[in-house]
Amino acid sequence: MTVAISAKEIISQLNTKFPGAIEEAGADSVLVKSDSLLAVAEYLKTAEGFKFEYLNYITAVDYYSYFEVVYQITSLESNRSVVLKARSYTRDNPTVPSVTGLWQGADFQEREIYDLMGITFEGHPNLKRIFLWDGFPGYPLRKDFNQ
Amino acid sequence: MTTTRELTLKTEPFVLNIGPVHPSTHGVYRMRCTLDGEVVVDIEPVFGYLHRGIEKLAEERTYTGFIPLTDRLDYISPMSNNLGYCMAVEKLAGIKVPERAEYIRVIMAELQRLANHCIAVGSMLNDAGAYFTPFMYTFRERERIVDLFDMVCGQRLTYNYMRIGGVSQDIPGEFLPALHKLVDRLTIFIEEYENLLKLNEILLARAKGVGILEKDTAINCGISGPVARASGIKWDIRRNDPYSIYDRFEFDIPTCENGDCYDRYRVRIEEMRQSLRILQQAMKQVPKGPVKADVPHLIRPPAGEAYAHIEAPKGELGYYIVSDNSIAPYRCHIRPTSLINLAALRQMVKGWKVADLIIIFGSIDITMGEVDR
Amino acid sequence: MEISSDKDYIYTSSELDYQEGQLIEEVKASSRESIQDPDAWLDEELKRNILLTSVDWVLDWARRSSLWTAICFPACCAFEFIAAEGPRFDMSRFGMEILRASPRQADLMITAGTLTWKMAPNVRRIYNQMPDPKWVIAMGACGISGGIFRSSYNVVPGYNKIVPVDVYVPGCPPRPEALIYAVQMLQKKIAKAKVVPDLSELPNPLRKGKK
Amino acid sequence: MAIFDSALIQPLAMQVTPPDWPGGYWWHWLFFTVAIIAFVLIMVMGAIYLERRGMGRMQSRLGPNRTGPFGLLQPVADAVKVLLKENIVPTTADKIVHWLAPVVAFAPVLVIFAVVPFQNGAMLADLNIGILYVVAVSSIATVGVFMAGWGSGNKYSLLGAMRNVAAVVSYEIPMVLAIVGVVIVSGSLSMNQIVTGQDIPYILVQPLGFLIFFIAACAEINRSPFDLMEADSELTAGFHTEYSGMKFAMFYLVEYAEAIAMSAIIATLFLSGWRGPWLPPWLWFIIKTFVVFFVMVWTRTTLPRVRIDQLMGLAWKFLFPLALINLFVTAIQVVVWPDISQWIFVIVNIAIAAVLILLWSKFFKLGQGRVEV
Amino acid sequence: MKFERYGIGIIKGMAVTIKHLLRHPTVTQFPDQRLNISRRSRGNELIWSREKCTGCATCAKTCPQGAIEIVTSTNMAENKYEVETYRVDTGYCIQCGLCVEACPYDALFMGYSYERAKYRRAELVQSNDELLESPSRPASGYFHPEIAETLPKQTLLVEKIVEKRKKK
Repeated sequence: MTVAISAKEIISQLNTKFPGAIEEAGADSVLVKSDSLLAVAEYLKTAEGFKFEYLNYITAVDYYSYFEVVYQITSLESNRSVVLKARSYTRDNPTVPSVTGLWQGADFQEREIYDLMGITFEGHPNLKRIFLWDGFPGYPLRKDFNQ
Repeated sequence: MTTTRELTLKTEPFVLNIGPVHPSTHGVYRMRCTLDGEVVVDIEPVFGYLHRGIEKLAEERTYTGFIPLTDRLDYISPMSNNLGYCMAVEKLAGIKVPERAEYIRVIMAELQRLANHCIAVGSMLNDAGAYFTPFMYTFRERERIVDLFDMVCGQRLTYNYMRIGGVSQDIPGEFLPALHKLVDRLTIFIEEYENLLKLNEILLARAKGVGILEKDTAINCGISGPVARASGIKWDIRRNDPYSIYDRFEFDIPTCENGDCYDRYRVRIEEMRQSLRILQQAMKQVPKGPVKADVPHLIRPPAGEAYAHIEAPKGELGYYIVSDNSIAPYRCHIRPTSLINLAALRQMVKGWKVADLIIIFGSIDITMGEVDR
Repeated sequence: MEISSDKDYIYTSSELDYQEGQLIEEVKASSRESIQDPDAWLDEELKRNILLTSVDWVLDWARRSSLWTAICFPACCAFEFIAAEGPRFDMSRFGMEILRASPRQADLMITAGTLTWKMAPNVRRIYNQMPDPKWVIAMGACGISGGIFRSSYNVVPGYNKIVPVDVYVPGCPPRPEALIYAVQMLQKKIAKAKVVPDLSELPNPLRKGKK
Repeated sequence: MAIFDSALIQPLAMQVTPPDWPGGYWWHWLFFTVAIIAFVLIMVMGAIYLERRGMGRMQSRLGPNRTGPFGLLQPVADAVKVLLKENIVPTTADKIVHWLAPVVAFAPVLVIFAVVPFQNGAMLADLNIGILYVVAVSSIATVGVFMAGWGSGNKYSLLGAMRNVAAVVSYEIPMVLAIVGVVIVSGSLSMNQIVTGQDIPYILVQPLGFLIFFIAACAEINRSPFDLMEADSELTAGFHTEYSGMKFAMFYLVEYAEAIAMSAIIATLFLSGWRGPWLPPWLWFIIKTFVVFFVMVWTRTTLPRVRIDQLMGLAWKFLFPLALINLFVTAIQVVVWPDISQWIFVIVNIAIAAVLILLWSKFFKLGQGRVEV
Repeated sequence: MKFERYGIGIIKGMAVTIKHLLRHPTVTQFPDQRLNISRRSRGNELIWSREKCTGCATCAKTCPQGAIEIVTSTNMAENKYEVETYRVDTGYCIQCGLCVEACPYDALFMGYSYERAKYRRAELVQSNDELLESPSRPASGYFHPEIAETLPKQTLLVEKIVEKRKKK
């Protein structure tokens, strides 16, 4: 059974390692400040005892006041998983660091989010629209998208 | 296997556009290939020719009304898609599914895996150039499976069978005897099919050692399902994170070491055998009882979010649903197995010939409906 | 291997993307109205019986008994089409098992699947590349009206916005039998429609057509 | 078994009129020209019918059966329809080359039949170098294919045409060497005399030669598993991607006429041509041609396609040395034991063939797959 | 890549195909021979019962895409709704069966027949009396087990033994 690690278990380790990086520790997810997301993710991927080397999915949710990007990562060895979240509070040009350097599988998913949700991933090597064409007006998955 | 070609001639690469309408792109996939003669130097995938905006449509549908749309995601294995979605909503709303429904679901999911692997194996060999024959044989077996789906839910392709909290209708009386016959028949068929091409020298030459996907790359790219297992990752959600009632059955997780096209083919054939094993156990144990929990048609799950994943035939299929306690999902994200499995394609095909590109692409087994959504 | 590192192709990848976007917008702007169903022949039945010649008959017969299908299978319905080609229903009985991957050699386009705006220019192009005479069967709800995806931002509501459609097959997807029935309807249509109305309009193999 | 027969040393004299022919010289030419064209067209129709029905049955289907009795008129319908389709010349095409290509491809195939004996002496021209003529003429069709590939202005076409040229150039060598074995045994280059000399079909006397010739012939005329130039799943339609209407019909005709021509030559060289008990000779000839063609259909149905470098590897590393050894062994047999019964050679040669194939398979490698880019 | 098994694999494969040549094909020759389709088949049309329908429009609400159009007026004399228009666009309907499932008065049925191709787009829109059950428009047993019992048994390909079975 994949054990979903609750934020409480790892929050102390993360807090000592990255003071101030954790915005909020929910019951089943860790909300990370978007500028320290990359460091936290790298630590979780490589540090002994975590080894979350498998990225299940990335998605983004539009909550009107902010965009939330959700990462679920799993450790295949210890069969545990954790959900990371990062928020971007602007609507004009929301930005989140790209994790493509850590997990190659993030490439298409980040492009997809950029295409449909309009969130820019800083550091992505080839960030352009993936499903829709150049010049498509708006970002369809945003709640205020109007055809 | 890998050699560096001595450069005697200066060659000029050119761009060949494969797709979106091409016999072996499994739909409307497009690759801008940079070729040097026959050698693939680079590819740039172009998606979106089947992007129907299903995730947006989900926000306009009721929870039940979205089930027909999941059929059309991965249209080769709609039952698995139905199952994954229903599980996510059940997890969100905390619904307990009746025992009989769980068994029916497992039977359907395993039949769907058989049907999907039939197509996956057949179309990969078809891409290798066997003139439709392997495809026709597997398609004939798929017809037998589709017959049973037709019997329980009345459609041949878009089943729309599972409901939140169970399944829509009970299986008819003639289903289980027919399933018995089917399992017998498929066991014979797989043997025969192995005879057709398992040891075929041309297939070995074409597929063995071709398109190797290293274990580390596979993990890094998030590859799942048979493709990952062919690379030696012993990871199957049915075993590692048992959902439904998979913990009650005995089955093995076939893995291979090399991660080449031939291994992916072998893994799929072995998985078909394991599915038959699960079916044999499941159909003996189906209990009596209701097939659907008491769930209103316009269900309003409590606000929150849930991610449920299943081992779909192509890999990890997950649904991430955010609810705001209304009758429609606030956000429904689908983890697209096919799209993520394609992430490693570029590395796999570099340096191989055009013919290999086709067979490597075929061996990943994607559905454009799921890639583009 | 060494490859000239300065990849000076004619277009860069981003330019190609931009051009594609322009083309899509163009097609989208030009396809607001549905193309009328080519059904004028339905009323001409009476005249036709008198004018029927043996040449007509042979040509009709040849055309309706060897309908080669162009490959244009975007989505789900493709699998019902393959099932119809497959061992159980076997459309090859009608001489239809030859799937021409090149539209230049095809007669019939079976539009199996949802058509998106990104795909629409390609479908129109395939249709234009097919040599005359050519026919289109709109298969399934998505092909007829956009089906369940009609309200989406990227879906063309029906193939008849892009190409003229001869036969509509409802269903999502239609059973293979329904498709075979539609093919037979198309054969009836070919048998009835005027093929050689006038010698001057006879498709001349020496004519240089440009597409 | 005089190798240095006077026929070789004499100037190229044509035996145009067989002794039992009633009419004169021109009647003979006229009759056979018409007969060959009719024969080729009818045989091609038969071949297409046989292929589609046979392939259908092997794929557990039926194949065309509704056009005419048993679907016999299906090829006719196809032909009439294709001839009257619109003719498209792409704007990017090289117009003249595009126009000429089908003609250049078609003419040599028709010309091959000039030296094929339908029964004793019944042939257009009994050239004393008949087999050399066949080898020379049959490869001209490649020029037409390459013209088509170049003139279409399409990258798929060009790739297909390049593959075809490479294949033909390579396979010509083992093919000729296999023929030389037959020539040595029969002591003549004339097709008719090769048949009259075949008391035992040469497939038994020259089993290895037959195998090599069959594989090489399949590669030359691009039948599966060597159908790389059309390669449905890779190159859409290969070199004739841009052809429609009548010109496409000619390529379609060439494809099958070449197959029929090669079947006829194999029947003549290895299956004792028109010879056979009870039935009239021409019927035997046609039956044998169709049997060979059926084997080609059979392989096409079963086998996946090889890759281009494997195709080359097979020609140069497997067939070429084996053909040389076969030639050497045959020459020794003929020179050292000229008077021994051929039945002994049958047994010896089959054993030699088996040993050679087993041995060569051990050290034969199909070449590297991946190239560093 | 070695040419390992001397062509034995090829020969095995060719044996399989030639065996299929000698077997009886799987084909059902459709217009002449018909398969009995599933009793629960969701055919390409909707069947509506005017008597049972109360005009509650549950079907229209359930329909995931709104393919059903229903216009009612109130009949004050009998204290019920009168259905004025009931229109289904068959070319838009995806035959998901949710409306049949949801109908509280059993007034909707899926059709059992599938040969519904048309030459014109407009012919696919059916309304009112065109939607009633008739001999040419039989109802299927989808969510109506009582109808399913009267329909013929489905032809199953599993039961058609085409291949010779191996001894166990």
